[in-house]
Amino acid sequence: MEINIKFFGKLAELTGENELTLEVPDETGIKELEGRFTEQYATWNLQTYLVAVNQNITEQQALKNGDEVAFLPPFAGG
Amino acid sequence: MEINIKFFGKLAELTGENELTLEVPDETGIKELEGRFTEQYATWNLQTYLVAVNQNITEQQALKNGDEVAFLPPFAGG
Amino acid sequence: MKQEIKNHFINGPISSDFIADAIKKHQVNTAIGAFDIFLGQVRQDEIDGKVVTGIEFSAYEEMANKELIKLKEESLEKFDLIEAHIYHSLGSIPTGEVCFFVFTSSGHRPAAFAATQHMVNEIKKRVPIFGKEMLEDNTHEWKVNR
Amino acid sequence: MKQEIKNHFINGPISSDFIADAIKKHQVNTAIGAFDIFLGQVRQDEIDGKVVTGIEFSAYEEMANKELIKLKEESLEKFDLIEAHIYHSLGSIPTGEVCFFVFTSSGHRPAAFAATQHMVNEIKKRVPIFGKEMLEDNTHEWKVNR
Repeated sequence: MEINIKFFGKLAELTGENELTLEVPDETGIKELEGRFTEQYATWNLQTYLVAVNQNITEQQALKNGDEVAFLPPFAGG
Repeated sequence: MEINIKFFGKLAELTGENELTLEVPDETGIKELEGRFTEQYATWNLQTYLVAVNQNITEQQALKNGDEVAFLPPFAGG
Repeated sequence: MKQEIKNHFINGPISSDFIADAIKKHQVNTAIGAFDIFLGQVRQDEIDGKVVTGIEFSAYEEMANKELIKLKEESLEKFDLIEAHIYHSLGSIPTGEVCFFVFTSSGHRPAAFAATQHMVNEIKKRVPIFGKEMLEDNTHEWKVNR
Repeated sequence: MKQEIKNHFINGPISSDFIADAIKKHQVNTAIGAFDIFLGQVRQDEIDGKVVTGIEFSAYEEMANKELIKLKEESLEKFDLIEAHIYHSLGSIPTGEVCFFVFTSSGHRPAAFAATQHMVNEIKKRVPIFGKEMLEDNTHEWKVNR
């Protein structure tokens, strides 16, 4: 299935990407994406972030085809 | 002695005066002024007000020559 | 940055340009992180079924100015403020116009929030300003803060 | 008078003219007696002895706009508000410039005061806006709301 990934702020800086589209196995969840990023990007596992799926913050793990998964570092608005 | 009287808001309307200078006996206090206004102005004794002497709100009665005595109806600023 | 403005009174309504200028003028201080601005506007209330068309404000100006300076100094001391300003209209203010403007700034937001509220509440209680509510039938009522 | 502005973001600093226009535009409602306006300004802080020269803001805009609309609707319901507006800057905002503007109006002052504070606090917690603090030596730090 296809997952759209978004990185913001410090995580966009760390990965060098704002957006990625990944083709992943059907059973892939948030944990599998995090495992992949930990291997791919140095210091990923030291980062603090929330995860939003389709623009809602969630702790749910499962993903489905076409989901938009955003990794959100600490907020700094205001 | 000479006392400068100021009326504001509803009291200026009631008395028809913003300012008065009164020549009064030396022992005159706030109470004597109020007695005088009660006789002079209909409904004076029904009014709610604070008294300021030389621009400070006070409950003190005594006055001295040259004092500025203001009669202040309820505040409406803001 | 403690700035003393002796005359807090403005004849007629307070314009949005006046408010914008006040913001612009005080923005230069780079220690400021937060502004809180309160505006009081003349409401088209009904009194005994009659519509209010405006308020005519008057004040015991010398005493009011002293009291406002005291209140600003108190507030600058009590809260962690950088600046504090107060303006009030005198004369006839039609409904829908701003008659009261309180402006505070601070490094962080809690001080500005707390100080603006404190100043607005205290002005209503402590400062000799009087208001005649003008009604549609050309009668009036004297306004009383509660 | 519930008015939905879908785009809460402004590129660059929020000018005092923009703020004045917002006041002017919303003043026409004669049920309004009180406005409370919060402005957030970029502070010239020091981080590890280095002076902050500005903040570069970015946002997850689609999610942030949804969250801001939800927050306004919640606030209009929870408080006795007439209007509520929120604007935030994106891009590079130098110190001494306004980057955040929250504006509420109500019949009487307690609602506007309470709602503006609530909205400011919630935005800091709930809305995905990110800030890079630019330092004088051209390094940067990622800002974190506490």
